[in-house]
Amino acid sequence: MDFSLSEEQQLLKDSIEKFVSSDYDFEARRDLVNSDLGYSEAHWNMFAELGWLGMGFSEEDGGYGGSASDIMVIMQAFGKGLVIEPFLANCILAGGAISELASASQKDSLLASIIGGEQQMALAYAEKQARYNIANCLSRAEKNGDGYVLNGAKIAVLNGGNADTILVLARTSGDQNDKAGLSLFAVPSNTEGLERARYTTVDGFTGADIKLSNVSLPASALVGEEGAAFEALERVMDRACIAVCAEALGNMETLLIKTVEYSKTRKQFGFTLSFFQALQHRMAEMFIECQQAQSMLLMAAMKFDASAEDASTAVSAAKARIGQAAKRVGQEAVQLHGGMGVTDELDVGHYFKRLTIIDALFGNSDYHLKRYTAAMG
Amino acid sequence: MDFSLSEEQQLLKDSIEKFVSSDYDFEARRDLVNSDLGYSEAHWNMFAELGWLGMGFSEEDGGYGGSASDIMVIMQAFGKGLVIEPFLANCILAGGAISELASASQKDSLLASIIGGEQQMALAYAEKQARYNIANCLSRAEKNGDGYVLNGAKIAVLNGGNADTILVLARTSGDQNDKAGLSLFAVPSNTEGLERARYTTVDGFTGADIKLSNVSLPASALVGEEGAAFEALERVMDRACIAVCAEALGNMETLLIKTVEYSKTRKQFGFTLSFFQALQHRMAEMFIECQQAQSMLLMAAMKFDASAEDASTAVSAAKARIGQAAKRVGQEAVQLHGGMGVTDELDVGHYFKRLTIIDALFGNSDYHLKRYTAAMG
Amino acid sequence: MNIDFTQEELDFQQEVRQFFAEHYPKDIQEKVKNNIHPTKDDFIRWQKILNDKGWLAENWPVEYGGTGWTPTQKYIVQQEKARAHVLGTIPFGVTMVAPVIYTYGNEEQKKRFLPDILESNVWWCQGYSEPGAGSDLAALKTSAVRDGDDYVINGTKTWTTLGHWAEWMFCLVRTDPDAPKKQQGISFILIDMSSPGITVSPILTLDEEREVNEVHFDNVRVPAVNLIGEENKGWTYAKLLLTHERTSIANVQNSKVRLESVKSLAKETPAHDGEGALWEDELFRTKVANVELDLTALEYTELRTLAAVASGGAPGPESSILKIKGTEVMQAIDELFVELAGYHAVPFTRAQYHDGFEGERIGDWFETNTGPHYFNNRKQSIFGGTNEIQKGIICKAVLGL
Amino acid sequence: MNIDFTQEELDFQQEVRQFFAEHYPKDIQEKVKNNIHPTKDDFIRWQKILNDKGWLAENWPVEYGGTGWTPTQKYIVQQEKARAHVLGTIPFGVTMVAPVIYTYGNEEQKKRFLPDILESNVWWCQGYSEPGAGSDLAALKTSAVRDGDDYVINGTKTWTTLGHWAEWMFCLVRTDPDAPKKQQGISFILIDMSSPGITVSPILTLDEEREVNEVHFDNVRVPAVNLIGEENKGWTYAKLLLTHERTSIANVQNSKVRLESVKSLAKETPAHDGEGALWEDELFRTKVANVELDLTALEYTELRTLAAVASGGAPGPESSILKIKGTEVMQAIDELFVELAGYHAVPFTRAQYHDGFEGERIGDWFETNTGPHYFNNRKQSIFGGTNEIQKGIICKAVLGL
Repeated sequence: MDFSLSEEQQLLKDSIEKFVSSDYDFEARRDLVNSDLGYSEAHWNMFAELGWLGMGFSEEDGGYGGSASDIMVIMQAFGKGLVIEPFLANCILAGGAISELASASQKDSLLASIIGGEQQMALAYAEKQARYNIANCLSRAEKNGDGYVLNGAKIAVLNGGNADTILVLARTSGDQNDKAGLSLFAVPSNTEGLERARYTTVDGFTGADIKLSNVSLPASALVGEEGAAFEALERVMDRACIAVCAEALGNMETLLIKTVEYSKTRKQFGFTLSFFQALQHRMAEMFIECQQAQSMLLMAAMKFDASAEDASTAVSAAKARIGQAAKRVGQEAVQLHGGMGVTDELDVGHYFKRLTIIDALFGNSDYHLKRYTAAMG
Repeated sequence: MDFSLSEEQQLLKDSIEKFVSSDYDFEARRDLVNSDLGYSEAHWNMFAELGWLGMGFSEEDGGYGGSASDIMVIMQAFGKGLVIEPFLANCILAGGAISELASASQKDSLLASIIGGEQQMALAYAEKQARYNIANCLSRAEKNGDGYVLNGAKIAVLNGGNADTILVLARTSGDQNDKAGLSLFAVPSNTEGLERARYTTVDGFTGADIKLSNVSLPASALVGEEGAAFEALERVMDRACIAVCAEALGNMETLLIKTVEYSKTRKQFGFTLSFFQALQHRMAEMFIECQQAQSMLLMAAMKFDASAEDASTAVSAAKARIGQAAKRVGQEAVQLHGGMGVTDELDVGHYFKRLTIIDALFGNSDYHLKRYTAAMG
Repeated sequence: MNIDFTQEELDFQQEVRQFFAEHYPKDIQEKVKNNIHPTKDDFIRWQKILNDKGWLAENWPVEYGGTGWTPTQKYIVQQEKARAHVLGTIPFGVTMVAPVIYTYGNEEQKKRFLPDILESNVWWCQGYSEPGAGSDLAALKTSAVRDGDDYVINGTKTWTTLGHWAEWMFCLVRTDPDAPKKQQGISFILIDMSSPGITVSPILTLDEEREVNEVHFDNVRVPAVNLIGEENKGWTYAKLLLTHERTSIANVQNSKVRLESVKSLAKETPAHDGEGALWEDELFRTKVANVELDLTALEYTELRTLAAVASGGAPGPESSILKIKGTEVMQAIDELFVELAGYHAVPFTRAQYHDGFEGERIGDWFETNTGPHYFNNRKQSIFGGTNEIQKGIICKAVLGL
Repeated sequence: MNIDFTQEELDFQQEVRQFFAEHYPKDIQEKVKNNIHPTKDDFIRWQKILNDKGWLAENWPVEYGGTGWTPTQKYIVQQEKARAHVLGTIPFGVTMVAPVIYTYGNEEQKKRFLPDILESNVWWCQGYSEPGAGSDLAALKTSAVRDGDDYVINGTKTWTTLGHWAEWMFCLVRTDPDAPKKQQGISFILIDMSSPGITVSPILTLDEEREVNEVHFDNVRVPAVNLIGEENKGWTYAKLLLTHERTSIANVQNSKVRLESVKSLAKETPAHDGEGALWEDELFRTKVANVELDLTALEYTELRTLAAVASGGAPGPESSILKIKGTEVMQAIDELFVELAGYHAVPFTRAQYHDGFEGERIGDWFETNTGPHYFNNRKQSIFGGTNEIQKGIICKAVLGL
């Protein structure tokens, strides 16, 4: 057993944390959120140049990392600064799906363009009636000559509004809840019949709801084998859970620091807030939540990387427990900041928003708690 | 709507509270618990003389009260002093069952002896496999000529070791879980074939597990009609829930007072505990729990007395919520008393024990929460 | 003890229900039902209708135009309001400043201000908190210096709800900076918001709405006749108002209607695993049940408090419970709504919840509002005296700690 | 980062498992399994076996007879101990006083005391808390006054666990009542419990067992050679010991075994409504799952702490987490057991859980023990520095508050 980061991971951690603390102040981020694109292309190019966009992929896939612990290191550091650039959507979701499913030649073209920062991608898997069950898929792809025709609707497609290519999960056979018969298609976003309702998300990212109406695709749009997408997507979801758990941990660590600092400066009744024991103990509990969350994350990442039999259960354990911690730490940070905590002006509320949305992604606490409970036998 | 006690209820409340505060100190109670009988016969006779033992019964039944709010007043006052005399077992459980089920002539003899304090009784309904479902009854009464033969086993029979007469719930027809076919029998405790394992309960009362092996009874032992005991027992359980909820509230109110007082005298680090804000806020939360428990209790008692359609659901709401409050207030009182809280010497731990057992009686918090949830539709 | 309504009360319930059915504007009702932000005009329009019926000033003494309702009647009205999705009355005039004016104001002030409050001719706002004085309200610094017939006011008030709509403000100012206790140098004064030197600037909350403001005073002249009661006695008057604020903040009936909405939506929402309805998920149902138990207890705690007040007691420090539990319940319901929305808690679609939205909606009617509402509603446990302050009040005034 | 054991570690695991299977007395194992209170002799017998193998002093330096195990090895041993229901080692000698002796004692003291500790020839107890000094340990008043070659000791120690079985006590005494800070006048001294003037009186806990005691000192003469280190420096030595106490208190592996026991019992226990097994009740399962999540997190927090210690870090104030979460988890499991017992949590049958009970048992093997165990175990969050004190340590030493 070894809990330490590798030398490369330590370097990566240091460099992202330096970027976040030096070049990513909150007001600049606000401008990015309010810009048309919603993030900084300059940052994105820099991420590509520094190799960060390749850290989610194995060397075999043309990347420089790919383990869950690599992803953990990156996302935790991003989480500290509330980084808005679409790393999760490109490198974990879309890129992860390609990495799991695609043929070697597809990987060559698609992954290289992600790692190089040249193309924006998104993974469209969620459907309204499905909630968190990816097998529950009504979108259909019908064979049409050599190609396919897609119909259906997807919601909450992260980076969907900016993506050049959208990977769409659709059913090539089977019924609504069948795990078999799901296929993934790479759809250029300007394809006729693909309609996007673009929005900013409540936590400042961009996303889209998508409708597919008789979208015609060539056979080459199919990513990997027909009908084999489910297991691959499950692995993508597990990795995505680890990624956002790490991001949440970064969020929480920052909130704890900011809350403690604020408590040392804000005066009420002639004393700084840090003097009041009831508040002190609540900050101690926030610290405990952060430490326990860190432990859950390490546990899940290590089990995932070891391909442990119970890796998926471990991921659910982490997502459930960290979701609970995120709610508690987020709410407490806001509460302890008083009125300032609920203003748009202060960054604290924005960390809280991100933590809230992280819980809603890829299965909320209760969904994963139930998955965990089911696995207890 | 009217939340005030009647004049009679106010008088009753005052007189029991006076008895508890003047004549029921904790060391004397300890001696009673350690005595052979486990309570004071002198007290019991006094309760009878003052009419308290009749307060659980309607005038029609020879009593002086009988409403849920009457029971609430008595039990809350008893709870403040951790009164150990077997009021619940005699007047609510056994007496309640007789009141619900018995014929006029049976009531005349049996209830009068309870109200007069002349006879000790117990209600034996619980069976191990049944948990909190009274319909789940394996004890059987077979017709034998004019009479019956009983076989079976009962657990946690409150006052079962002292009772002169034990009311035994047994099946005269139907299968294990049938609501129909349950009958109640009045069994003198010296009847052959009735074997009692007497014990003190963890909270200082007395009880017994009971085995019935070919116990022969005359037809007159049947209380009321054959096969009709279930609905009656359900009402008894609802009233018993209200009774122990009130007792729990009395327990909690006393714990709150004792904890606040202790915090004002115990010094640590040069200050009394009451100076420490983290502890202050926890006492404020104990106060809130007590107030919310009081509200739940009033709500349930009033709905029960109004024969509201949702009276049973209201009782479950109260039992569930007060069970949660009892755990929290009990644990906090012990914790805030530090080492002294876990000693046998101090009364605080004994209130905590009683609160714990109250939750285990007549369905614990989760049982009633589930009953409530089921009623939500 | 008796839980039933009398026949008179049942008749009254009928009357109230019928009045709302007939006179509450349908367009406003639709907005409230669908989480659309009401306009200033919506509030005024409805308050005028309520006042025409004589039902606006629920708590005022009858002599000033109050209803004279019993606690039970008030409870019935609250129930019926929630049931009919009635738009809430803006509290600053009728609930907050009016009791101070009719209790401590002089006859001229009563004549000048109370009728306009009843008729909703004047929109009031509150000038209490300051950037440096939040929970520690008495630390306020905004100064009022007597100069001839005026006071000259300088300073900054904050968290002023709907201050950008207000024509008048009731304001706590420091008139004696040298008073031995900070509570002693404070006065209660009424300020015309159109006075020169006042700037109202927005503070956006986490839903990116403008609801609260900062109000800056730069040598603002306020006639001394606008002072309520005696100079330097303002803290006493303000405390009366804070108690009124606390008892009305539990919002029980509103929470009950919202919780019913959670239940019925959960019946139509797929479970998290996409199979069956979320309402069939025991974890979700149990969370709802636990909130409902807390809410039921709160309802009876409120009724007990109102009954005690009616039988001569003052709304004592126990009313802090109403604030604490009331906001806890509200916020727990907010969380349930977010959970209902699932992935559709993600999009931010502010325009959908304002008048005049014409585009294509994202999500069901409630879904994309759940996040912003949840975020913004964290204010409930902060404003009006944080829940920590309320616990402090219980400790001090009830437990004697 | 890597979660797997090495081959050497797997071999070690095998060795440990086999040793326990072959050498751990079956009669003691049966007692532990069945919640029967072990006797003094049981403890000594097993500790001697462990020591013969060289496995008693897990944390001691090798030069004094320690094992030299890596953190992973210690973790493996903890797992195997819990798995085989191994009786816990009494900490007062080997875990608590020994590190103080080998760190701060002189050569003669090491020679005199350490071998007897290893061989379990002497039963130690702790003399820290006093009736007036609980959480505020440094407020202790028991005095030691130098008189010739002796100290004369007067005062009272309390919460002395198994003090009635002890032959020696390590004790904090006040040697300088005039020291400017109360921490400065304290010394650490070893006391023969057979000295004249010592009275040990029982304190019954909520399970009505005698586990803790009050120890009274009435002019007890203790040779000055029993003083550890320097006079008035005892607080420093005591703090070392408190840290050791905190890290060992998490009891993770034990809680894991107990939680597994809850699960398997729940499969055989009827649900609360008597239909199906309790294990099929989603509310119960969810409670178990939530405890298990907390416990898993705690396990990895402990492993991280041990790893940090091994790579040169000291067991810092973070170890307070282990105490807080460890006791929370233990107590949550206690509650699950009470719930399992249902109505059979009611009878008090103390004799059933002691050696030599011959009567007819009430309830299944575990049932009637659940209440007393739950009650008594509330001490976990109180003794060894209350969880409030631990939070204070985090505030001060980690968060800088």
